Amino acid sequence: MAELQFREALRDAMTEEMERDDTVFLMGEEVAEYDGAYKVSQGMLDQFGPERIIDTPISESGFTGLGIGAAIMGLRPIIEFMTWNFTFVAFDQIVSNAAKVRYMSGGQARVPIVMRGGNGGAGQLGATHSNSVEAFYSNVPGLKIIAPSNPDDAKGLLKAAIRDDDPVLFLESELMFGLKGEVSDDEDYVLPIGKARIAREGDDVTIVAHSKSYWLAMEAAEELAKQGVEATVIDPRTIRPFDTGAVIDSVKQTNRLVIVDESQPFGGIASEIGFQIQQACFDHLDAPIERVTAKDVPAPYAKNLIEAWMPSVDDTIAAAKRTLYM
Amino acid sequence: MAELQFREALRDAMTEEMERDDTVFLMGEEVAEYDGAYKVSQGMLDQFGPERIIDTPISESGFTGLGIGAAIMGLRPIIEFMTWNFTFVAFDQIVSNAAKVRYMSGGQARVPIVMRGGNGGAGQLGATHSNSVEAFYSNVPGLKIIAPSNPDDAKGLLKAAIRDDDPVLFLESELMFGLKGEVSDDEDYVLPIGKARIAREGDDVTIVAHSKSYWLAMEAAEELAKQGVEATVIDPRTIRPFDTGAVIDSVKQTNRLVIVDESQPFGGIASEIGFQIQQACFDHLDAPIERVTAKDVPAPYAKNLIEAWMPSVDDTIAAAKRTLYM
Amino acid sequence: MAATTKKTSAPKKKAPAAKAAAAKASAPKAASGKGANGAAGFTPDVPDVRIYRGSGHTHESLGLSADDVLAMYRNMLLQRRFEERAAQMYGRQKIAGFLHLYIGQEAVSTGAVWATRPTDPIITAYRDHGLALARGMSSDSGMAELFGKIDGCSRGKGGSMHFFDVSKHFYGGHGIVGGQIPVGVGMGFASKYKGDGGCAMVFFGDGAINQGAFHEAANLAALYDVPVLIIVENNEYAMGTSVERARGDANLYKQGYPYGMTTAVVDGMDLFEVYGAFRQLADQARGAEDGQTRPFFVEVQTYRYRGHSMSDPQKYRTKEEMESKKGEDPIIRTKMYILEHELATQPDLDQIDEEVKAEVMAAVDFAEQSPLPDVSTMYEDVYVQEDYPFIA
Amino acid sequence: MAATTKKTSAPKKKAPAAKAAAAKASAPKAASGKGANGAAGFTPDVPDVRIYRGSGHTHESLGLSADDVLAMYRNMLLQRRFEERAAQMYGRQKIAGFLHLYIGQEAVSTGAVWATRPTDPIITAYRDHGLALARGMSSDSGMAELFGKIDGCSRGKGGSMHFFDVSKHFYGGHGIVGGQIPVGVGMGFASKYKGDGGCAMVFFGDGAINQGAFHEAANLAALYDVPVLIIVENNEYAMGTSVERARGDANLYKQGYPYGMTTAVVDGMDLFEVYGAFRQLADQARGAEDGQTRPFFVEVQTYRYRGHSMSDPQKYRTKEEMESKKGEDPIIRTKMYILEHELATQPDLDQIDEEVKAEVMAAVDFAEQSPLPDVSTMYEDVYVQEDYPFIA
Ligand SMILES: Cc1ncc(C[n+]2csc(CCOP(=O)(O)OP(=O)(O)O)c2C)c(N)n1
Ligand SMILES: Cc1ncc(C[n+]2csc(CCOP(=O)(O)OP(=O)(O)O)c2C)c(N)n1
Ligand SMILES: [Mg+2]
Ligand SMILES: [Mg+2]
Repeated sequence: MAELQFREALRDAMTEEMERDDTVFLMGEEVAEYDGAYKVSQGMLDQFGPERIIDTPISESGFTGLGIGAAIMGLRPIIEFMTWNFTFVAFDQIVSNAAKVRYMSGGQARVPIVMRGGNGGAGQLGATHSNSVEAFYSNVPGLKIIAPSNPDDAKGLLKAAIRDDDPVLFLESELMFGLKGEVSDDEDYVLPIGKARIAREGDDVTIVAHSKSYWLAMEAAEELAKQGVEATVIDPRTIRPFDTGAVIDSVKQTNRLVIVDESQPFGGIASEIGFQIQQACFDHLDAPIERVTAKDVPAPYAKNLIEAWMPSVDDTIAAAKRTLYM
Repeated sequence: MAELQFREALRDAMTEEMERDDTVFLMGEEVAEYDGAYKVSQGMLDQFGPERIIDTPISESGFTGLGIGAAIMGLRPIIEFMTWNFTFVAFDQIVSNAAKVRYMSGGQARVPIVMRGGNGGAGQLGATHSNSVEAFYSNVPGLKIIAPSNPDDAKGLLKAAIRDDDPVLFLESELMFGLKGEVSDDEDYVLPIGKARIAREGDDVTIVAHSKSYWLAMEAAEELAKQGVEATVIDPRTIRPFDTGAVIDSVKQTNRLVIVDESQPFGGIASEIGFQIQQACFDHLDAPIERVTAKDVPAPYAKNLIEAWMPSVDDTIAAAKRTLYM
Repeated sequence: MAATTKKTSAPKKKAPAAKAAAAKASAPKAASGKGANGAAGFTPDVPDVRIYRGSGHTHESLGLSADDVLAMYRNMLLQRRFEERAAQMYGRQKIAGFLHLYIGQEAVSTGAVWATRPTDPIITAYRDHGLALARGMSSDSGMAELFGKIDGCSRGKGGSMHFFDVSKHFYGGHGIVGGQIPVGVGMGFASKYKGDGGCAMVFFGDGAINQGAFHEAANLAALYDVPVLIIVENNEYAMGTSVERARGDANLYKQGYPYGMTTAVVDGMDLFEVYGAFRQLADQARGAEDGQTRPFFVEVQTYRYRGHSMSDPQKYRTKEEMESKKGEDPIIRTKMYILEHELATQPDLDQIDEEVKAEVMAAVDFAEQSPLPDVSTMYEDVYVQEDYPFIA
Repeated sequence: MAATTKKTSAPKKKAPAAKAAAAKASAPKAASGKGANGAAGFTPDVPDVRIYRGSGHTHESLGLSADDVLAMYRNMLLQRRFEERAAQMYGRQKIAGFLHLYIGQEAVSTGAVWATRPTDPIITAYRDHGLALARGMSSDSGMAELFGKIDGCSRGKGGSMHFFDVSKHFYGGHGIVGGQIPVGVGMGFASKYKGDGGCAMVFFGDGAINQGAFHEAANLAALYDVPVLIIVENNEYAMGTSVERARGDANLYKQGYPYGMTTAVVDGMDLFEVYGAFRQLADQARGAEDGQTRPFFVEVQTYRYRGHSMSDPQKYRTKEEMESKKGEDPIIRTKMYILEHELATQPDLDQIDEEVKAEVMAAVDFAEQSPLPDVSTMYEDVYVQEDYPFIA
């Protein structure tokens, strides 16, 4: 095990896959000469040259579509978005092309593309720059969506994503790029897409949380433990396909569920997980399922407002307690 | 009351509002000289002239943004999309601009724009042309979303939408444009945004369904009645803000809920309604909440496949029966 | 061969460039560099436009044999008869959804396909039957797709707007106006990346040029020297909207200029003109002459004889206009050429017509008899991974 | 006044046109109309480009008084000092998020605002402080916004990237690259619709021109004869990407041509040049001369002295380049002009500098003392309707 930053784990994943497979290339704004807006691709231009580490103009729709075409022709593009906020101008390419071309062609075409970049709130950036896109893209069959919370998962899952033959959306976080963690140094470390990770076990309540929210959930669980409440924390890691089974198994034991997700609430993935679990665990639930999300307004800029807007450890503790009628 | 087609009700609403307010104009592909791709705007060019009924190039992002700018300057644009499928190329304008400009300006700007067009499945059109966009747009605070099921609601709500000072997305259906119904001939018929309509009352199960799905629900309810099951059918009419109160009141009586929605299931509005109700009615629910949606795959073309893909009366009956353990 | 006005293109720096030498010198100020004293000293670049029209080609000058010409003729006729029959079947409700006929534009598909390699990827919009058949899709699988049957080219999943035949390097059939343009550029990009000498062709309509995706993709193609032909089939209308009513300037040839791309304007009603143009353009794009790949922006001027789709009253154009265009029918023109140059006799051509009709009738039978897809197939082809977990 | 090469623009048909006369005649075939025999007979339209550079303006030739010039100078300085101080406050973590400085580009904002009417709507990207201050936003409300306080111009909701002052007809401050371009065209459209004689100005960067939204909006502006200036502030870089590395052709002036729009190329480091250009262009756009509204595509050639945002190591350009650009500093140039023409003395200018510094320091104090927004305000300004039901 080596301790790596999240960005380094991503870089290692890309680098290893590019070394083993010539068809993998990286394309996006500032990925090459600038070494990446968030330095994820630092040094990769030097290693792989401008044919494989490719700077683009600010044309997300154009280069996403370009990546899709290249993927259909057998390449394995990694498209970096500076953040997922900027994919709204490429929405049609992702939803109408990446997700549907295989189906519409009756299985003739495959689209082995990875799209990746920072997602969700990233501090005081205002409403245009604080979107969580899970709700938008997870609604779309044909896509797979991964959102890891730590460097180890990031590496193993990004390698899996690059090798996957279907379009994979990989959600990172600007605020986590510097996060350090132990990363496996197995020679070929690939994790399965669609498998949740049970991060902590407890009998009183189940908390599901991915990406940044995972850390809130863990902090809340520690705090709850001090108050005598033992929580199971599940990091789904993959949003689509969602590992419902793992949550069901846990809720059958704890009888209580809280979902933490920093997306907007209405039709977000917290609702989806909640819906599936109320169906699967109807007889096991001892309390309504709770969700902790961003507030249902656009993201504000002011420090105190954006803090109040984001889901918090306190919100999570309060929600868990509500499920326990505490 | 006059019997009108859905398209006529929409046309009357637009015409009346354009007669009473010079700042209202209609813009979109083929709305003027072609009389509308689905003849919604038939004759309006003749009445209002080319300054107010305006044909556009196929530039959804461009003319949506243009409408937003015009709205900020005090006009009241109605933007017709040939269908909502084609708004994916205008996604950023809707999500980043229409929805957020008011908030980001601290309330200085207002965006009184209506965007309207056909939504959802419309027969054998394949995956690019069968999207239901509720899940995408209802996630976004700042937008209002209306999806009426009959000509009367269409007229009253479209007039309300045009007068509303906020951006309103108005979801119609190609398959319903010819649907006839009685329409109020009140001189100024405006319905409130955000109020559900209880279409049918029954004590055994509550079915929530909007737009085309409403008719499935009604058919299913009639069939269920023959089998001794009396359903309450609620047409929410507005998706955002959602009239949760109306559903809560009903579920407290029926103790059972089925949501019919032809969107893709994952994180769709059926999940949202289900989530809210499991929270609000936890102690009242006698069975898991059921949803009936499109299948979780892209829309196929073949007749039998697209029929199987869409939610059906049979699916709805079966779901209602499951809630009754029948 | 068409006269060409090739000029040295403006110097530019590739995006994947060496890190050190960021010689940003003069380009953005080029306009000013020419002279310090305003417009007097400034001359804008001359647009680089090649015209492929009235070139006076013969099949011999193009290196085509009589058999080649007859094969092309036969294929054009196949496209025509296939669609006429499809329209009939649509009337009989054997075919549903939208059906957009290519009738009138067959010289474009045929000339383009014959002039290029069978492995050069092709991608187009929903008006896709002509190009698919030209590229060798069988009428059987095309017709079965229209009927929504399991033997259709897309297993009944795509329908008219989403024809695919990857074995023939035909990549659809795309329903969102303009959405295929970046994808097509990506196909050319893949050729350059692999160095396989391919040249992609992406087709779209005069309406689609007004999508942002066109602009972004064209610039990327130019920036990366992608071997791709970016082809607008200007059939004068996007649904009921003429080019004049959709553009600040109706001269589409201008749209290559800002990207520093050479534009070709091609007479799309003349099979040989299309063939000659595409052969030259595709070969130059793939770098066959100088080893340098590059894109071209190609405006093919053609005409759609039928309505936009099956439900179009066509009030936006006059009978006179349509009559006058009938005189340019690419199939009749080719037929005349064949007879004049005695490449075949009228009975030979009648024979071809019979064959084609029979092939199309057989395709209808095939489509009729092909089974509907099993409902279980609805869950297939979403992902490559077969055990992908669904929620039903 | 700049020399101009005005030419008659190509005839075109408006979209809102009389139903009957769909004279689709020749435009799409214009390329061929000129001659039946290929390129020989075809001459493409000459791009219509006006250069506003080296015109040798004086304030008198532009009709500006000494006071006007001093007011402009003062405002440029205010923009500069405001941002220098903001950068400092960013370092002290009083300001968070992204902060993009306009330093170096002040002649553009100032010349454009002074040359146009206070009611002409302005919209721009996230690099928005300069234009906001030029348009009369108070330093207090600007600085308070940066501090995220309730007295900020956007009530602390927008931050640096989303400045708004609707009372001054300043409509943001937009964070998505290129997203404001169609909105700006819509603002001009509203002026035409209302017939109020306004001319909208939409500013964006050289990177934003590569967004599809630009292409769509520019064509719409041209098609509808919208009174709008579509202004690319070419500061040579989009983050670390120079124009050459982002474009098939780095000559941005070419981008007006396909829409049949006149392009203006303006020296953005020269206050008088900007003023002269914008006065002429805005008045022609609003139809002040001939009653005909029209758009212009304007490339303003400028330079950004600071990094893209506060975290930019700027390895993409050389020290030499930056040094050489310092000589063009628009504030220094204006100062030199003032002294040379004796519009003010050095002590006068020092006095202005002191005033400006004091104003900015007062703004910092104001921002410090302004309260944080109450958390309840988070739920305000989402909808106009006040009783809108939220789920918390
Ligand atoms: C983004 C988008 N907007 C609108 C439509 C509806 N639509 C389908 S075809 C068409 C006209 C396209 O015209 P053109 O590009 O000239 O192609 P042609 O039909 O003439 O082949 C329109 C508006 C669509 N499919 N996609
Ligand atoms: C659609 C979109 N893509 C990417 C970004 C990230 N981004 C912010 S500014 C910028 C560079 C823009 O450069 P330019 O348009 O030249 O404006 P300048 O910063 O030079 O004023 C980028 C890539 C964004 N905000 N929006
Ligand atoms: Mg067309
Ligand atoms: Mg720039």
